[in-house]
Amino acid sequence: MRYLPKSPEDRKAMIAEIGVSSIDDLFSQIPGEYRLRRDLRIPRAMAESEIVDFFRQRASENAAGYALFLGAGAYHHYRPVIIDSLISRGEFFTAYTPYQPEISQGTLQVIFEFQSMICELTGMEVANASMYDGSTGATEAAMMAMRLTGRDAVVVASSVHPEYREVLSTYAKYQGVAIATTKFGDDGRVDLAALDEAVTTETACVLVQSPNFFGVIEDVAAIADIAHKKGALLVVSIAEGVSLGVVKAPVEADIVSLEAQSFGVPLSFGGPYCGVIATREKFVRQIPGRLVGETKDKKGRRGYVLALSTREQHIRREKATSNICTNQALLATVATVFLSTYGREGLKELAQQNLAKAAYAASVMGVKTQGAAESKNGAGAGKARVLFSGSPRFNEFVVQTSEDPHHINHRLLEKKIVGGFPLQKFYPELGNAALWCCTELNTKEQIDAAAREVNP
Amino acid sequence: MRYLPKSPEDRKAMIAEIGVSSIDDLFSQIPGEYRLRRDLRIPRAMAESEIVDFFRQRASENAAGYALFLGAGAYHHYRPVIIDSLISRGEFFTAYTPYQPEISQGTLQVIFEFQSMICELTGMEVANASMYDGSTGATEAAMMAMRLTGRDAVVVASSVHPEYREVLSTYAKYQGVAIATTKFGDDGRVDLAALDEAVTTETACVLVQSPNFFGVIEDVAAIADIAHKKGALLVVSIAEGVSLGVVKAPVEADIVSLEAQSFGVPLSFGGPYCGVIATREKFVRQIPGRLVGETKDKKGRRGYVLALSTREQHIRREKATSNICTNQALLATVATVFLSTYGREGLKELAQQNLAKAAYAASVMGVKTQGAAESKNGAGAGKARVLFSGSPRFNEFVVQTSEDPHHINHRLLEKKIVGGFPLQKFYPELGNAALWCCTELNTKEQIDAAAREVNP
Amino acid sequence: MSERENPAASDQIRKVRPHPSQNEGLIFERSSPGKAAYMLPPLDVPAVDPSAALGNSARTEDARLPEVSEFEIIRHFTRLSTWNYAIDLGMYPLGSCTMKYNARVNEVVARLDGLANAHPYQPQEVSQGALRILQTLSEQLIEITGMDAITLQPAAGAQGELTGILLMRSYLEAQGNPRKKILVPDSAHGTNPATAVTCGYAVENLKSNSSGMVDIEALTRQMNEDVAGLMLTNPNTLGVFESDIHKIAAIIHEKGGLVYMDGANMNALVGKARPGDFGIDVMHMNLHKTFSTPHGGGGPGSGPVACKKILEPFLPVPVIVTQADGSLAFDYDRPQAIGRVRMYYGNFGMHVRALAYIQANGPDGLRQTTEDAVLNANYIRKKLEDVYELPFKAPSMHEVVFSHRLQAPRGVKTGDIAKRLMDYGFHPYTTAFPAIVADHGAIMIEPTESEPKEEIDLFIAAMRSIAQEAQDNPEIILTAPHTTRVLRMDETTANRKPVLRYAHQAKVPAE
Amino acid sequence: MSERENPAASDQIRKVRPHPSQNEGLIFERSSPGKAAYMLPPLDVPAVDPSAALGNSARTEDARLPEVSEFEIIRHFTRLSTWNYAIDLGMYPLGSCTMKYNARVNEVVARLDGLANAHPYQPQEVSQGALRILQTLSEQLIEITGMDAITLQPAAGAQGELTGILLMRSYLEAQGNPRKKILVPDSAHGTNPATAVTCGYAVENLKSNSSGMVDIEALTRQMNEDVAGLMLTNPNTLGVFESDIHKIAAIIHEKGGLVYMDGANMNALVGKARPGDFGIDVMHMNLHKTFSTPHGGGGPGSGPVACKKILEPFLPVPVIVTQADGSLAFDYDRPQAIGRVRMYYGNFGMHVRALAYIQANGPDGLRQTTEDAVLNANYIRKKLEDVYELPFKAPSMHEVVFSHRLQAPRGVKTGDIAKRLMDYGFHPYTTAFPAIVADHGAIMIEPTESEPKEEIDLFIAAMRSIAQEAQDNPEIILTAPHTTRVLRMDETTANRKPVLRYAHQAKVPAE
Ligand SMILES: Cc1ncc(COP(=O)(O)O)c(C=O)c1O
Ligand SMILES: Cc1ncc(COP(=O)(O)O)c(C=O)c1O
Repeated sequence: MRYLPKSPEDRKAMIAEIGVSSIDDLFSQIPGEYRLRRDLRIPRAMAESEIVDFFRQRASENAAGYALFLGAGAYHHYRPVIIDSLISRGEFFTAYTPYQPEISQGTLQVIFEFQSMICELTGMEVANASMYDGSTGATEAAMMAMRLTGRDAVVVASSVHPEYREVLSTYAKYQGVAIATTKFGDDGRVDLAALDEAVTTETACVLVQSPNFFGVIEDVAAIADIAHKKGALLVVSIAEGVSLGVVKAPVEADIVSLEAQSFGVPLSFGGPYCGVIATREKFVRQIPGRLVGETKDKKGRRGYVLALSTREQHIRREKATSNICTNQALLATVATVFLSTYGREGLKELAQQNLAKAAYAASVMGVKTQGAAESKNGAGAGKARVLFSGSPRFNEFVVQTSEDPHHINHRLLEKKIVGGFPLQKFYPELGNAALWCCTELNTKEQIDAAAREVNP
Repeated sequence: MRYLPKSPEDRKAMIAEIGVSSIDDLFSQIPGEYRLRRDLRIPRAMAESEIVDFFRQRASENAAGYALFLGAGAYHHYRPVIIDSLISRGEFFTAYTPYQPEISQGTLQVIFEFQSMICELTGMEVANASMYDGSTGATEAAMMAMRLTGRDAVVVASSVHPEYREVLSTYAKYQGVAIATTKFGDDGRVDLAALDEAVTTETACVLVQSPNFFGVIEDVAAIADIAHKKGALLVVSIAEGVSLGVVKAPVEADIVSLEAQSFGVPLSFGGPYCGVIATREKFVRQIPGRLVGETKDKKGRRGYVLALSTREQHIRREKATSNICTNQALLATVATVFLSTYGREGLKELAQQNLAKAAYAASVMGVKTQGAAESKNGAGAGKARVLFSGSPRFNEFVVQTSEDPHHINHRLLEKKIVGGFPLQKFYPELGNAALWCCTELNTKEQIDAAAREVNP
Repeated sequence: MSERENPAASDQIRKVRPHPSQNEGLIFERSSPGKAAYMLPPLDVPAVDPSAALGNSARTEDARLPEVSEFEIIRHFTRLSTWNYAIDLGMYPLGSCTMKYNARVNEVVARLDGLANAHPYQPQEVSQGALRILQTLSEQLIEITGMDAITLQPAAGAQGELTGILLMRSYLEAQGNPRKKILVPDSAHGTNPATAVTCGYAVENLKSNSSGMVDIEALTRQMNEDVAGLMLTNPNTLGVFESDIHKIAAIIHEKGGLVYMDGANMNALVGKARPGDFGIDVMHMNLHKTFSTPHGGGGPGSGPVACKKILEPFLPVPVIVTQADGSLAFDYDRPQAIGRVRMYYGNFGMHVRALAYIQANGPDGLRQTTEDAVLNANYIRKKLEDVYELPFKAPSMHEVVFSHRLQAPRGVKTGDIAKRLMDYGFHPYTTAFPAIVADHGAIMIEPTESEPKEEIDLFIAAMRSIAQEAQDNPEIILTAPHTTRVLRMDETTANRKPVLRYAHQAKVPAE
Repeated sequence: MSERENPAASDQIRKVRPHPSQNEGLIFERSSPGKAAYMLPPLDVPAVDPSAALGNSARTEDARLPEVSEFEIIRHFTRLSTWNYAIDLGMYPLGSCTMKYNARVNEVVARLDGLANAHPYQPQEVSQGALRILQTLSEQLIEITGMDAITLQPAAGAQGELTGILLMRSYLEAQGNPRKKILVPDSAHGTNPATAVTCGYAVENLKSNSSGMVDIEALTRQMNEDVAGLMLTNPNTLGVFESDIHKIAAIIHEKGGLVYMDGANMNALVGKARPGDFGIDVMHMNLHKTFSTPHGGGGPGSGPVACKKILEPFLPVPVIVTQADGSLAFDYDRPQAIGRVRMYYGNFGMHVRALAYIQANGPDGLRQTTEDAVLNANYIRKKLEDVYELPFKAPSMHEVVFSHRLQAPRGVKTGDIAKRLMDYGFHPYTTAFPAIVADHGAIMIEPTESEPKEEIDLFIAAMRSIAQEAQDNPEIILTAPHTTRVLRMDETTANRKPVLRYAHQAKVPAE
């Protein structure tokens, strides 16, 4: 086998040295009846060229090279090529968790820079080294709020990504957590009155997403007031990090859970992505996951170490803040390179381009409408409608059509365009609605072509 | 500009420090009338994504993904992916020539390994650090032979790659070198009798290629005898390095010039490739180009340095063995990784696969014929003929057809197949003949499909 | 500090030599207004004024991200990278972490356009390639584990544990009673108890017997109808196969419980034995261990969970199904499913890599891999057992755990030996667990199959040399490392007054 | 050796610190029969027995290539790479070499399938993309140089020189007399005289004047009808622009000669001045210098040659032409062409990279690049001119040349200072030329535009510190470097008894 660095001679010598007569002697601790006496029923070893061919073929069965108008928690941004150049260095991608700081300063410093950038973006004071993704990050943030408040109930906005909410439910179910879902208004934002009603003195936290699942930016300050009034914390989940180039940081939040996929992490059919939790300094001892801190070595030279690890499972075991161990370090590295590349001005300009593309696309795809109400009688043959158009939004918008969006998408596929995400499954109340996303990668030409099929 | 690491502040501070009032003051040595007062008339700066798009589009205008049956000096072999992983390390590809051994041991040791492998392959005693390519390598080898013999004439076989011969002519023309071209026989090999006649006591060297341009393996021993008899040296040029896995090393040669492109260097529309010259130890002081030698540092630790550089232009100036300076070091690194990957057994097996593929392709494409004689009356509608089929050959063969091979190729292109190289241009005497090449990458399916068009 | 002048120059250190490494500040410290590494194509639609569009949701304070040029980014991260140890540089014998070769072809195929740029919500008709990969990997992992069904959704081992325990819980709940406790051996990895609690179970500690194995009698005593099941690592964290596994499973099953296997140590079993055959009901694998996906400095990973038929109905949604026309689809209509443990379908990029690894190996290669891993561990054991104490003597599989008992009298602890190994050019072994090694003095060594004999011999020589130093000159160990670009870190201050982010200086004007 | 204990720990050394680097033998020393890093797909056609097929042309003795596993290859070359200095790691101020940032996007586009796998003989109808790249680059280089025509064929600068001189020769020959001599200034790079000889010319040395520039009177004296022309580097190798270039060209042209410009120093001119405008007839560029294609540890390069209209007919075949239908084609039918200087069309992969570089810059970026390069050199000059002698005082462009005259009395030569720079974390400057610096004591520094002010300040501090050491403690310089993994090499033995290949040991059985 080509990865194995041993010759038959080597093996023979080592077996002799150990003092057994054959390699199988070393497996004698496994009862005979459980030893596999046959080959695994998997295909024969393949040559490298065959493996590449296999995956090339699989790749060609996907929508490679199509114009993409999907967002919904996974965003298609240009990935500067230096990202892969840098993370392809074996020193980064073949290293383990930096438990030994003397020979892991590279990873440690990168993560420290990552944490610092996340703080800058979110307006928070501390950030961790990463979580699995936005969905588990939001869930862990809610659990963190429960620990901080000693309360057991969570109020979650229905405009939070439906799959995030499903994850939250799964985690909450067996911990006796009560989850209340609160609705969005005609403007596509959290219905503040309903929220006010839902939040009680039992509420550990309110969880909202901004921009929310419809691309609409929530009134975070108002939501914070409602939560804080009852002693609940506010958790803001952000699925589209690039929005932070133009959207106000959720400084009124107590915990921010960010999905950093937009920062250079490939779409990769949904993973691996890169969650991260940021919060206020005073809450740091309840933050889950790893943290990198700055310190000095014994000669006084600056360096970095894993900090506050008494929060974690490998020390605290069943009393840990989370069971997370392996995280998303390499993708945090990706995000750090991405954010260094765009920098202070670039992230702004990038976000502005996203804003402009989505605004243009919305303008050519449908007429503006305030709410979802019209959806009920949306059978008319009129032009498509852009819902929630009175609310501030970033790079996503909801288009309501008389035609089933699956049909539209089918037509679009023939033009090598992947259309918006049909919302029926998660929001049947919106009727024939689809969630469209435009990033800097969607050209005017693509947008115009798509608009023609939406309104044929 | 995104590559430039200076802020306006930095520039201002440095200009002030220098004591000039503006950057243009630093260009005052250039007479005003020669200063360019306008922008260069080239397109505006492009974003990285635009550059990638531009080249993607260009790439799509080429024959990407076609089955390829071309050789003729440039061979299509599988490139193990570790090659690019390794040479993409900045420590290799962004280093300069290893003039400072203390901080260049990486490059130096790789080149030493390269030289050693080339010696193993060619049966020679020393090899240099690389030449530009096979064509200039063969030319420089001939010039080396002239220095070694003090003679001025070269006899070159017409079965040497025609473009190699053109390069030789260009270099020779102004140095008063007489070049005699000697013909191939009906078996596609050097006509030994004609050669014997062409070689005189003025002949510095005989230059042959093996496998030759038709893929036929020359009788190197017999040719060496003829050359040596007259005191001439034998230079053997090898364009297809993989052949050395099954073809006898040209140990009777005095100088071997090898094109190492086959060892993992991409086709890249003809360059950069990787020439290398190997020879006997006694001739080493006339070898052109760089050499890496083993030595010890002052603490006795093994290390490598550029050796015998008094041969080279930077020391010897107009008396140098060649004007070469920049060589093909990174591609020598590629070849070293490739040869390490295949290794002793792998290169053999690889060569055997090439042999088998070409044999199969020849068998399905045409009937065997000994010589080129039949070409004269090739207007018949019979099956295509494989020329020179009695001679040993590696992975190339000549197919003679009644139809113009350009027409055949045109048909093949529609099937996404790039057919053999039409020989009319270089060898009109062969009539409707084309040079086909099959490597391990040509599947039976491709071969069968191509054969169907050759004999429709 | 020892009297010896230069501990780096010890004759025993044959693996490394000092060489200059570049210093480098924080990326923020390179920042200066006006530098930029980006350029966007010209906007081809009308520009939008953010404050007009967003009102008071518009950002007014810039995030103070660094402003640097592209080349500075290349230099910055390249320099930083050179401060890391990595599997590409040398042996990384971290027990339980399975630091094996991360094949480059895996990286290449994961980056193919149609895979890396596939959106999770793109229509299934243009996702057949991705679905086929998920299905192929699923089938092969099922065959490798001997189980009946699988989910690839969990993001890492710990999330695999969570998924597996939730499967158990849902199953038991469907039977009428989810029960209250999970048994976890004291030798278990920290994620095991942490997970059990996250799933709403109380953790009941299961003491190991004097051989470090499950104490059958204690187990029998502790197992009852309140116990949902057992979380077992097999081979356990001492690298020993629980040879009574059939009895263990029987005891649990008899009381209606289920056996969860932490599959972190599957590198000892692949192709040689299958958990599904020896009584395991549900287990996770760490693709970033056994199946060679890169650790990346801490992640990402992937933790598929395989289970027996009885647990299949509870697998997270979606699962992949073959439709009538032969095409593949996601099935969300699974009323008994535990829900989701993360969005989308899991760490697809890791699935691609793991499948490529299995393809490169085939049945022969996987078996040989396991054999080599076990061979390496036993060779090390044999060559070190006279100088380091073996606290538990049962035969080792893919890893071997020593203790520092012989060195402790000289003040030398496992953590010190670990630091000294760095001077010898090695990444240390695992020191943090298993906690059942007396004194917590574990020296947990997992070489994996990826180490050539030569590298292992150097490691053995280094460990023996350090053992000798512990006798002759313990100080040199206690103050190690001596040769790294930074020395031991002040972790106390790092924890007492944590500095977790860059504090901007005047250079970047605050707004 | 100096008395100071640890020259690596000098307070002045702020740029680097020692860190362990892995040792590694020759790849042959890892070899062992039965290991293999390759696997071929099963053969899908009948196997052929080589000895049957090839008779006595069949190979009977194996090439003793190493037998190793894939992972060992990754480790081997990764470890080796860490012993190299590289532009990615730090400033590489080699004068005349223009060690600038090698942008990563260049590497990406050069590896695109349709480019990297394009065969040079594939039909032109399926090569239009490649041809378009060649044509676009040609047009842009013509605009940048202010010339009329170009060939991209030459493989590197030296071959560009050869091509250019052959163009001159063919032109003169077509006029009736190729002439006998080429004038080459004594400050020229070694390839210039070597090339002239290769083209069949005698080299006549042209002495520089006391400012290191072309001596106009000497030139007038030496120029006559025997002289084919002048090979001039401008800016010259001292980094000084020959401001009398118009006079120089006039003197040559008046006698029917031609002016060849070695364009190695184009990084001082791009976007600021064009050789075609100041009297140059023919010139080469080094794409691996000015246009950022990577040096790769010595190559590959690319040396396009641009020329005036009168030389165009002589350009090597093929040239690119636009056909009636707008498609591009190679034209081989050029009766006056000098022939070919290499096979195919030149180093296409480098052409791709150079074009990507130009595209990334645009007119503004190219001009700014040149300005920054000149700014950096002048800043260094200003900051070092009080401690290192400036042998020639004319204003510097993109590089500055000092001498070791102030240090030589203490026994410290340019080569020693160069070695000491390594301890300070820098690659040395160029020491080998220009030979006209008295004593050959040149300190030739070209920072390029790629260096940030911070890195340059560290370089200046290092150079100043070494100047101080030359006064206080010359020994520390003479024995430098002290911190690198190998120290000064025994080059004498390497040249006297050259060992140029690995000598196989018994381990690999000879056949
Ligand atoms: C035995 C054991 N179980 C579980 C885990 C947790 O796996 P992960 O880090 O993938 O979450 C580990 C990881 O180190 C482990 O060693
Ligand atoms: C001034 C000068 N001329 C010519 C050359 C030769 O160029 P190349 O190395 O590309 O052949 C060089 C390269 O160092 C040079 O500096």
